[in-house]
Amino acid sequence: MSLTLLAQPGITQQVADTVTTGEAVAFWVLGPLALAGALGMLFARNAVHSALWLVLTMLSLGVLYMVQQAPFLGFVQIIVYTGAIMMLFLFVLMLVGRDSSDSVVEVLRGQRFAATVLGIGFAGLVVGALGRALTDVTPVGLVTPNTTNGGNVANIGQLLFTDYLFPFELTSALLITAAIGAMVLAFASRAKQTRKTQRELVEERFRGERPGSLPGPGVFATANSVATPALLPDGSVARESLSEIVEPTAKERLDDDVAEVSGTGHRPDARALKGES
Amino acid sequence: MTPTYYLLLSALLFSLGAVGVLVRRNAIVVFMCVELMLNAVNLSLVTFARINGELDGQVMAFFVMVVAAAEVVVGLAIIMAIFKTRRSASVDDSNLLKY
Amino acid sequence: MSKTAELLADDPLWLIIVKVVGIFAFLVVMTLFMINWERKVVARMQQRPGPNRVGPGGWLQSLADGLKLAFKEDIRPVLADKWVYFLAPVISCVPAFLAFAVIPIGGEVSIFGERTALQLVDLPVGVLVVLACSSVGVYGIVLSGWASGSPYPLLGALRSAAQVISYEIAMGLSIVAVVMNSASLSTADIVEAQAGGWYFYLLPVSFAIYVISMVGETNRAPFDLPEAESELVGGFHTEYSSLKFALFFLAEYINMVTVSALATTLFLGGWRFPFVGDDHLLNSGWFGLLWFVLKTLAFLFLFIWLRGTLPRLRYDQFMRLGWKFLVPIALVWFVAVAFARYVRQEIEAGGLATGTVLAVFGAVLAAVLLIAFLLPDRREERDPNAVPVTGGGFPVPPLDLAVPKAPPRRRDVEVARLPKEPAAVTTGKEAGDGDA
Amino acid sequence: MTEPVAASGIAGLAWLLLALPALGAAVLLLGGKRTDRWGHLLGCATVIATFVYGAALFFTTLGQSPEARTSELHLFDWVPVNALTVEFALRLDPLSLTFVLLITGVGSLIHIYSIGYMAHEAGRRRFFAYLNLFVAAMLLLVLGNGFVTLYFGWEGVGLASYLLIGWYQHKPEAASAAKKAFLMNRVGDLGLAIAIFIMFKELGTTQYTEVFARVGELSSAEVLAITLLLLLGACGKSGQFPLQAWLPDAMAGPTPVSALIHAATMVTAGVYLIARSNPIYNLSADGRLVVMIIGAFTLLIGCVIGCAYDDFKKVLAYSTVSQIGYMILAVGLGPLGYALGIMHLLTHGFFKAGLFLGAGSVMHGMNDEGNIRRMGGLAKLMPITFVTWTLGYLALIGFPFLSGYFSKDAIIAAAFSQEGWRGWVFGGVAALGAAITAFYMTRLLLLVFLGQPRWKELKSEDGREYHPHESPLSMTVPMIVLAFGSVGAGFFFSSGDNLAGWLAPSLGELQEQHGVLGHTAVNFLTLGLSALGVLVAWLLFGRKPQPVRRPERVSFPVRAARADLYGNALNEALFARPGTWLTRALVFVDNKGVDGLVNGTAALLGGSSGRLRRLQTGFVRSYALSMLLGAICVLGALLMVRFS
Repeated sequence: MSLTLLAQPGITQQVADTVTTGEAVAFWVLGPLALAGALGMLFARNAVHSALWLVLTMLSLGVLYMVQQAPFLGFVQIIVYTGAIMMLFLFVLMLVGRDSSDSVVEVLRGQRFAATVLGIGFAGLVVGALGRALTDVTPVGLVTPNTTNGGNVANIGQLLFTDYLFPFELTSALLITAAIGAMVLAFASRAKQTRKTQRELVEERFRGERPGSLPGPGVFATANSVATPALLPDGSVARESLSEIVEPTAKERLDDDVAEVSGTGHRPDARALKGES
Repeated sequence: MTPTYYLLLSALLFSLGAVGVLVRRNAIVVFMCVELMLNAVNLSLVTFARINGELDGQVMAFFVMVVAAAEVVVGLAIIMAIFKTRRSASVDDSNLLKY
Repeated sequence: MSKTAELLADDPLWLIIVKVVGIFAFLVVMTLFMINWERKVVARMQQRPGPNRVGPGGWLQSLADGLKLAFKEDIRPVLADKWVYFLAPVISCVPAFLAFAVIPIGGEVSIFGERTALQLVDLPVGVLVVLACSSVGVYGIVLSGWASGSPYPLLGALRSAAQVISYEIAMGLSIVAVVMNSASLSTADIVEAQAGGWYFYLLPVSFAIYVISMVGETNRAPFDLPEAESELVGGFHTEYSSLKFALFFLAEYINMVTVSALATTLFLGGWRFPFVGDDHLLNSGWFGLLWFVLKTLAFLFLFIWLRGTLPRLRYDQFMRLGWKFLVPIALVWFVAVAFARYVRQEIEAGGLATGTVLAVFGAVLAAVLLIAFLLPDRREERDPNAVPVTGGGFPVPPLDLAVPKAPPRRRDVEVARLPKEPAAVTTGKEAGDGDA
Repeated sequence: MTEPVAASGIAGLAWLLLALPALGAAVLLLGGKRTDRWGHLLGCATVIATFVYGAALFFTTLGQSPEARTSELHLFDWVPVNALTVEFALRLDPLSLTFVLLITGVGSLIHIYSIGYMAHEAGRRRFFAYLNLFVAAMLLLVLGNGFVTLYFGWEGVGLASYLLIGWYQHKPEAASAAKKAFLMNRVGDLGLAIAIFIMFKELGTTQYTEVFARVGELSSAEVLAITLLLLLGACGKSGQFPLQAWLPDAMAGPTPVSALIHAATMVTAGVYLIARSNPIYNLSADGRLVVMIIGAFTLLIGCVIGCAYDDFKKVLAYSTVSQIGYMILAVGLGPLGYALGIMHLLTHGFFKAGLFLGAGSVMHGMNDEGNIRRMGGLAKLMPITFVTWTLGYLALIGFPFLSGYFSKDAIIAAAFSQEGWRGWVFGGVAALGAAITAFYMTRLLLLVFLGQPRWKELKSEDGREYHPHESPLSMTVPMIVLAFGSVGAGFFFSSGDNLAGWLAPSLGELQEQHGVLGHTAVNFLTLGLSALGVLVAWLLFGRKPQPVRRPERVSFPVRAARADLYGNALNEALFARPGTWLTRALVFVDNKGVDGLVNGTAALLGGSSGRLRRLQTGFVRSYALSMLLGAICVLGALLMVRFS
């Protein structure tokens, strides 16, 4: 319903400086949701769940912005924060993957206790201060800037390009710097290895030590999954069929598996015929 | 109900974010907690804009978002770089700079 | 506040509910229709009949498929993250429906005596709603990939996320020019602003970029990399089945309808009929809905046409197209439009004479052309070891390859028998072939 | 004192006096082994050339009027520092020219002598380099026109002396003797340096001319301080009490060194210093009294210890100490005695150098044996040495009409010529010293050259039998020359007050003596006492054969004399021990106090930072915790201010 509320600024016009029932309802629904999202983020073991909880909080906050007569900011919040920033977080989480779950054990002695006490203390102080300082505040409301002169978006744009022009330009420099910095950090290692040319790939394939194409996963295997390695005619695992991307540790684990299956760990497989161990 | 409640909500969210920074060990989650704190500040900025009847607060919040975006990009790139070398995203594992 | 917004402001609750149900029904029906239509059109393009068994002309095929899908077993992989696995299709579906709320599908009509516009809401930031919904919709894809606990969906999801985010930038930049011309983010206002001329020919570059990026945004061919069957099986929804899979399917087609509708709204004048004034009969009442649907169907046909025509791009080509081509062009175009608007304002205000502007423009153009001519051609470095290629990067025999008439051994014999006859082939080329 | 004029004519080349020996030293030291074959010849040649030039300069100056005899040759500004300007200039006046002649003359002879004496030494070239260095430094000492230049030369001769005493550096006693000489000289140098500092502080100059012209502006206490400090310097260099102990030890060096440096020239630098500073000493009777006391005491202990030693060169060394005591006594007499002191210095330079060379000749023939109890009856085997040595001996004990008779008796007479008790005391001491001198010198003569040859049944330390023989010509010729000097110099100098008149421009006119005893009476008294000494010596050592080993059961005075009259023990007890204790106490304070404070501070800081360091856990979350704590504190403070 908040959307409808927003869509009709005419309603808020008459009751600008007070909070309407609709807004109160929206607040009492979204506020606890935001808090729940924050708490969920705090307590979720899995980092992806944390991120999702945070998305909930951010969406709630975005809607709260709209309710608070800042429709543009509300949607920017959704687009930028949930659409871009949190998506980036999810991206990185999925790339990092393996480490996304926190261990339950706290290694720093007293950290949790101290953090809880300090957090409660901080919240108490701020809430107390706000409660004392802002009891008698009468909000002016944004009806005037939101209705005159092109509305909320136009007025924000005007502020950005007049009063805040210099900071605005600075943010552009900041963004460019950040983009370049991120590229430098992210591409640092990749720039070293050069891509193989078509010719090299061809020569590798036809003149390498294994004529023909590499074995695909699942060949001669019991399952048709990418995680299942190909087997050589004698039943041993074909090392080349394991993907680095799919399962980072598979190759490391393979040696153990081979040893386990063979019993000795040193039983020669088919490759021994070629002089490899 | 007055807009003060928004500020109280903002304070609570900020505290939760702060506690999260202290408690969580996954660098990415810590980073998310920082984002939560920024969001809480944004909420209070929007609320102040409403209380004062000026749009400056919203412009400030807008700037906060831009800066947060830049920060996230660089921060996550750093986390990725650390993860590449140390195979860990825990902030406790990057503790060489001590004593 | 726009006229539409004022119209919508006093909508009674029942009318709002009617509109919501109507939009929902419209989208679902469009989905069912689209699936069938796509199959038929593609089949026709490929010289085959397509679905023709269920219902009249096979048009109920997708309804039957949908029903069957709903009754299939719902499988959840063991490694899947339970809640997120469940949530992902919902997340991808809800924003898809939501985005349509701001699309003006018709002009002012009277429903049961209540005058209103054929639009659910008209927000001052309406276009942002669509963008926000699409950015939230990505979560469905990403989360489904991650929650499946399986490599292919994860890869597909990552691809999809990267793709949607990348093309959303180009899309947003292309919309900026529209917004600048209409001076509003409200969709109704934008349609209103196109009374004097549709933006697809006023802002052709924006239109082109939007159309390209809309295909990318919806993961449709030729940009359907997230579900590239030959590489990733089914992409992010590989592990999904039954109703959840149906939801993804639904979301994808609704997204197609939504972006097509938005394209209609932004560039094709929305529900307007061309060539006649606003006061004409063709532009009044429920006719608008007809024109709107027709225009949207045209875009949807474009989707199908592309799918039937173009091969899938490679991932890096696709990203390069987005970042190195669409985004810069959109930026340049956006600046050019802004400049042109400024000049026009000046001219209208009397600060500049048209002749002066044209002269300056011509001078700049001449200078650019001159510089372009003076710039030396990039010299291609010739790699002496390069295999002669004719294209595609694969080593193929050069066109001027002189094939030896006889096998080498026999030729040696012939050479020994017939001295002084020069060989037809240069030794260098032979050596090169030998290397390869 | 007459004002100096700018040097001109032949005197304009006076820098050659310094340059020639310095050049020799430089060539020999830097040239290395390449100069081995002709190095000694170069060394001799430079010194002889210097002597020739010095003699020419001397006669030129002699031909001028007394007023024009003092000149200065300005070479360059040496230390042009703000208020302190030290010019490097040579002062050519009768006193310095006299010393030039002595140094280069005796130096030449000893250089020649060294050719033979050092013939078997491996590093002869280096030896000559050092000798040349010494001559150059000594000439700088006497020629410099200011105290700083003098100090430069003073330290230069100290260095040369150190190098030459330690010539036999493989011998521990030589090495330690060199160190001892060096260190004890430092004590004296300190006095000299402080005296120069005082002059600069009070007068702003260190040039002789200006200092002497303005010394009257100083208070009597300052003048007294300067005189005493200069005396300290003189004591150090000249081996006077209480710094006499290094001189006998310095005999560990080669004999030519002993003859040149530690008998004839360098050790007389103290006398030169006091004589040169006569305008200062003239102002302070108390200072001169101290000088006289030191001189008298030193001459006495020198004689006494000289009686007890059996080492040829050490006896001569103590004799030197004693004779320099005479000179110090003489210059302490003031205008009465400056010229007498210088005259005795010159005559002593001749006969003592001759005596040392004779001793060297004897030792050269006796496998470097120095113990006189192992000698005896060498007169026939070494006739030239014997004759020349005896002439020197006679000159020393004041045999009538030989050198010592004129110079030493004049000093004794001058000592007697003082008023009141001083005349009796100093005169008596001087006369007594003459008697004892006669005694120990006669003992030396009897034990070395006369009596029965005790060396025949003995072998030297290196196992060789003794084959005493006359020395080569290069050694005997200088001895003969010096013997002539010993015989005739005194008569030449004293006839018609030749020397005193010549030195008058530098030292002032020699005053007439009006003392407690007349000159003639003193003469007879001295002669009588000396004859008594000779007689006693003959009675004790001449009549009966002497044992090769020295008798150990002897009376206390003899034991005391053998122990240098406990001079070293005294130094040890008075200076070394307290010095050691002071050093130890300071080291203790430094280690425990200063270091303790510093280390304690460091340890405190280090320890506390070690504790504080633990706060840097490296865990970013801990840091964040403290940040939040700080934020809460700030917030709390703000709220307290806002709402209280």
